[in-house]
Amino acid sequence: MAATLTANDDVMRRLLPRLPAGVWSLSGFTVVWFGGIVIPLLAIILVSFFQGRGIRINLDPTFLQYERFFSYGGSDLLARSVRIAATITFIELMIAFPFALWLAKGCKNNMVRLLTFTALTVPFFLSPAARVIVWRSVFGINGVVNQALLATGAVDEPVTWLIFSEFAVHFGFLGAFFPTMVWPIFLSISLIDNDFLEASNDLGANRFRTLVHVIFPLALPGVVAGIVFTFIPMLGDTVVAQHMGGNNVLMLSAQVQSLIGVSNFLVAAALAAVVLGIMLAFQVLLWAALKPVGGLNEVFANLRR
Amino acid sequence: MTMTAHASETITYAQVRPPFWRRFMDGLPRGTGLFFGYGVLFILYLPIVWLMILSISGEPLTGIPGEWTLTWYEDVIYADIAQRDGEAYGSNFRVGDPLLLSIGLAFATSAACVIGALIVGPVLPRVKRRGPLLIGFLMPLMVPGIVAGVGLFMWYRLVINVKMGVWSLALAHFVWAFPFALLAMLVVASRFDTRLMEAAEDLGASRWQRFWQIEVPILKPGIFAAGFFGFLLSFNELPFSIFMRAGQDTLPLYLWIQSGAHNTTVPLIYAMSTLVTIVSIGLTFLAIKLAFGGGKDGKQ
Amino acid sequence: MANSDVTVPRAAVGNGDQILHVEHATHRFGDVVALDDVSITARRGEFLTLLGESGSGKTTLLRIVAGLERPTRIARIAIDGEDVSAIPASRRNCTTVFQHYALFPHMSVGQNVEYGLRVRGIDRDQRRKRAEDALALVRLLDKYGRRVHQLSGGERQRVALARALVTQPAILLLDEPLGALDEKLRVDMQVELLDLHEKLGLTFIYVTHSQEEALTMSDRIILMRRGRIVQEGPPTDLFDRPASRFVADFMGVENLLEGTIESVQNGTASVRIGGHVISGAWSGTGLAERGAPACVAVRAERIRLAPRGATVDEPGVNALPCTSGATIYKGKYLDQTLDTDIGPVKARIWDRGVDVTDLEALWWRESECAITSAENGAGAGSGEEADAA
Amino acid sequence: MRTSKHLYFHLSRRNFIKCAAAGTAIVGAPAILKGLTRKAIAQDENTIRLLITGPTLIPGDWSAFERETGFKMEDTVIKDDPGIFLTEILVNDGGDRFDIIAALTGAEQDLIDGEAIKPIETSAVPNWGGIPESITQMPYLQRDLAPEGGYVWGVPLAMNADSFGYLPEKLNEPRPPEEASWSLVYESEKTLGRSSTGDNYIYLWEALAYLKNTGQLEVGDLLDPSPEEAAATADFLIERKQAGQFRNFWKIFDDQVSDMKNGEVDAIRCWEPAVREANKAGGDWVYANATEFYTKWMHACYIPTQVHDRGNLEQVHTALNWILSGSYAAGITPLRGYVTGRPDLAPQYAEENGMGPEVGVAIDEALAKVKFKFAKEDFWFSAVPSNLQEMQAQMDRVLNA
Repeated sequence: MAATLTANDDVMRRLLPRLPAGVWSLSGFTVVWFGGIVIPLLAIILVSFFQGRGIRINLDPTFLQYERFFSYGGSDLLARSVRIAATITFIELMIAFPFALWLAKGCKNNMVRLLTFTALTVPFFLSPAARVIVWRSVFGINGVVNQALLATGAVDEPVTWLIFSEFAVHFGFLGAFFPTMVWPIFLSISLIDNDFLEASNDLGANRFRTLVHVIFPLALPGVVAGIVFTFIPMLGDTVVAQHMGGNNVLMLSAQVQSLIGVSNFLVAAALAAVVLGIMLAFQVLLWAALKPVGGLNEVFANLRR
Repeated sequence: MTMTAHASETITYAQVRPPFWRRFMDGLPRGTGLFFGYGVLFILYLPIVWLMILSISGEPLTGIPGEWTLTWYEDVIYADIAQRDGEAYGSNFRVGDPLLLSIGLAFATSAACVIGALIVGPVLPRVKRRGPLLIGFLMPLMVPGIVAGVGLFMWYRLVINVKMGVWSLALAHFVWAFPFALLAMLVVASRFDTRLMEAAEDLGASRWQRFWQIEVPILKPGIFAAGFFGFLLSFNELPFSIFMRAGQDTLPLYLWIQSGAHNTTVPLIYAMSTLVTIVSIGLTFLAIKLAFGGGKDGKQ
Repeated sequence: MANSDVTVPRAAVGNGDQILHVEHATHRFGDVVALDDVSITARRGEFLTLLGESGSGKTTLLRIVAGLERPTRIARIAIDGEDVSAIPASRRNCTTVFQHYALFPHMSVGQNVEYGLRVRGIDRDQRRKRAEDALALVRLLDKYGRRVHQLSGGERQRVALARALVTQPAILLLDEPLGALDEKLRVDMQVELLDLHEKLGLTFIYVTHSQEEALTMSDRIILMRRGRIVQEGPPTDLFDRPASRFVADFMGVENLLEGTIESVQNGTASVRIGGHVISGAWSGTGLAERGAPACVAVRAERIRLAPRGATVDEPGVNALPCTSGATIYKGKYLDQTLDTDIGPVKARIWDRGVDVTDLEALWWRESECAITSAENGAGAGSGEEADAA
Repeated sequence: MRTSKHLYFHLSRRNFIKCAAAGTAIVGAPAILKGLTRKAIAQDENTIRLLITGPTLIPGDWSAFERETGFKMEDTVIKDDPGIFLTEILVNDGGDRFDIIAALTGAEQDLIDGEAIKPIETSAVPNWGGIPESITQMPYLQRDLAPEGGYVWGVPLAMNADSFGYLPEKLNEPRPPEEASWSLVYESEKTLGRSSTGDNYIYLWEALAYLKNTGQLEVGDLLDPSPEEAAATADFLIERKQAGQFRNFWKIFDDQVSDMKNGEVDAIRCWEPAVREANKAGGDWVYANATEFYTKWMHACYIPTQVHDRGNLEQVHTALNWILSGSYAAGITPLRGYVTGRPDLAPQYAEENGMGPEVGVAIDEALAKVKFKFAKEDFWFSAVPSNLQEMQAQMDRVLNA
């Protein structure tokens, strides 16, 4: 038996490098992914340095697209988009972390847990527009809130900033992006061994210290994932800014849509390049913030008990 | 080992007056996190409940419920049935096919995400120079969706010269969902101890046995999360799909196109969302019960 | 890959008494040579210990035997007469007990122990029975249904042991199995392991960095350094007849006095150190040569003290005039540093009555010390020794 | 640690190249599959496949068409953003999949340049003859291509002259047929903070027309504004935006309706059906007879080049003739208030088919509209003006301000 096996192995070995299956499949997947996805995406950046109209592009290098983008108020747009997304991401983190902690470790009632999970999942199935449009009738000039305020005499005139304002955009994001923050944090906290938490409590660490020194570092991959899951789709969201902001609060993706709508692929590419730059900066920031625990890669790579 | 360190720190902590914010945090009642969490869930669900009520109202666009009617549901459901029967119906809001395509794509994306995340997730943390790899895998997150969609479209249609179709739509969904699925998997896989695989090999397990009996059960939460995010992200994906569709309509695409019509679609969207909500609550509850309800690991 | 260009020494094949042959194993991790042309053998039923500091290649060697590491070059590796160099770990008839237990967290104790049988397709009832036998062997029968995280460290280690034994391997490989346990548990487990070894008559290959553990448990020790074997033999050999200064140092010889060989006679060498000549049995590899640097290895407990005025002038005794230095109280004994004109010498004093303040000299018998080569490097030609065995 | 680190990744350059070769083969596979997907889609020549944008589609109902022509109709709805529409036709070879393409006029120049459509033989479409002069002279239907010149490229599908909606009672403004000024949308103190317009280049263009008509801006060719004119208009809109004139900038039809229904605005640049929708719940909205100008737009049907090779050109011509028949007019006009190329055929059709008095009224209104609104000079809106991207960019600047 051994002899035939050896022979087979030799044939295989001559044909293929001696690698574990994991490395083989990773290499294959990586090549496909980089060839099929990353290169096309990077090509967008290359395209942003060319001229042309629609999809007809001639290869004269230029910074024209960037000049145009910034002359349309691009810098305000970027600053506004990042500011709003970052604010909401921070608020979500503050609310979601204790909530996820409670869900993972505090909640003893299984039915409550299951129902909460369900509640955190179902909104993903709904058209975001449907959810958001409803707020217009709640916060509008004739809306429920204004009617209540007028009836109680709290205001004489309807409050107009409840909708089509930055407040409205913030509010619209708040509910919509809560589950994306809770889920990853929940996942990582639920993986923490209970023995660990109990041990920490036995040793007299108070709640805050347990949180900061035991739970938080172990939940860090989830926190990072949660921030990514929330911040990035929020930057890409087309619905909230449009319906809650009434285009008074223009955000990134609305701008992209309008550029694509008129075949302005080149400026859109320039914008994409700028966004990519922001994302990389974001990653550098994240990395710097995580440096005490070994940087972003290490957070995912080396957190072992 | 770490615990001893904590113990000694606690002593010094007790001696020094803690800063304001620590006292504040410790002083907060236990339910604070819960209160805010469910508060946000309330904000999330208020419009959903409200739209359910409006979906059976005569004038949903005013936002004031009343004049109860099921006419919007008829429009959503019957238009499809009528078309199938070759009859005329006074609405062209036909969500049947887009919905089926969306569900199909969501399952396919989910499966692809699980496979992809299983290929990359467990190995990536052990690759030496994984930084560039990780950035490459997360690349779709860093480019606005619609631009990424155009980029992929240009590449495949103009450079490689293939026609768009369901395959490109599926690819678009996978590209969008995979980074999220991978992150979810990495949360779990970064803690996976590869020595367990060696132990299994040492005990005589073949490659497949190691994979199915050791790796998969231990990575189960990550697998579930990857599939879960794959499904959900695909189901509502719009920006990538716009250019990668070539004649195919997913549900979000269909609603997006409908929004360009010169007649109101909101009541129909409300009615449809209500149906989707009700069905998905049931299915999600079941799925989550299957995934978490088993109890052994999740509960304690 | 390139097995064919190394000739297999036929003489070593078919020796029924030998259960393991590793011949000319070399392994590199990138530029680092973890194992440098090492050959070892193990007898059936032997308790063989691979001893060395971390990075010495002992674990790599063990992993090569287990099949978990594919060596860069190897002439042959045979278990029970069968060449297994191309056979993956999963089909080798040996199992490993890992340092960090490596128990499967998603399985119960019983499932862990049964795992090796499960992958061999053995039916449920028999699996259960054999697992229970194995658990009984490590006195954990009552923990069959427990989950792994409910066990203590020592219990986990015993489960790992049961899991490795249940498949009845030809060789049991133990990779620092006691490293993660605390002091007291470790001593208990040593005894337990020895009992098991005796009871089962299995070949144990045991990796450790603790010379004390190695001395207590082994039939034979292979001491490794930088990927090579520096000395192998029964514990007493390594303890009393270190082949080099490194071995002596590693085996815990407190006093290593360096000088040059002055004369050699009938296996006894005399070494000049400063103004003194010290004699003892030559234990280095090869022959001692006049003028070569050498090292006198003498254990602290062999050092005896002569009070002021006493004469130490018997034949067969080495003596050095000394004065008293620092004293460290160790409970059962004192560690006393003695200053001589060739440097400090450590003595271990058990007798409380000895006055250490006023000394004439320290002395020890020639038979109580070893003269060995002063070089620190690996012993030459470890491969030859293996061939000779 | 020491052990597991090396277990997985031991990738030498040679191994990597082998892996890369395997991967490249997989990446290249789609290109190979290309040949398989290229084949023409089998089709039934009596089925007309129509690519159409939302506004002109009669919801769900092709029964009249199928009854009167004997053909089957398969519609596919697409967004009317020119970028998306043109990509679908030019890059995704829409002509392979559609027999008739209906789109906002103005986009056809790119289709002509891309040889995606062919001229229409008007003699094969009997109803073409009766189209009013004011419509056939519409610049985008007939484009002059030197040296031949004078080709007809499109058949009118539906059109309208857009203005704005307002609340006459509340604003103390006259009702139609009296005229009302566009200043209600842009400048009126009465509507400060309570007016609204759209969010794309069309609405910038309108503001430009307003500035021209009120003498605030010297405009060269209103049908094709220059970037400088667009910039000047944007400055005007930004000034008004910062003065607090606009409640919001809507994007879609439902935005307009909810703005009106929820009392957010008193005057709004909107589409005619939105006023109808808002009034369903008892609103007092009217669609203005504008003092200054109308935004005239048209959706037209084009025949893709590929149709000529498919052998169903005759059926396509019949379908186009139906679109110019009384049947389509009597369908779309009462529903949306839009006008077809042959509104004159509608009354007879409505009468013959017993469609009721409201349809008659709506058709009469439409005929009057053609006489009055379409006779007004001003401008036909083009989906793709020469400076499309600059105009949209200027509108983006307004939104960003």
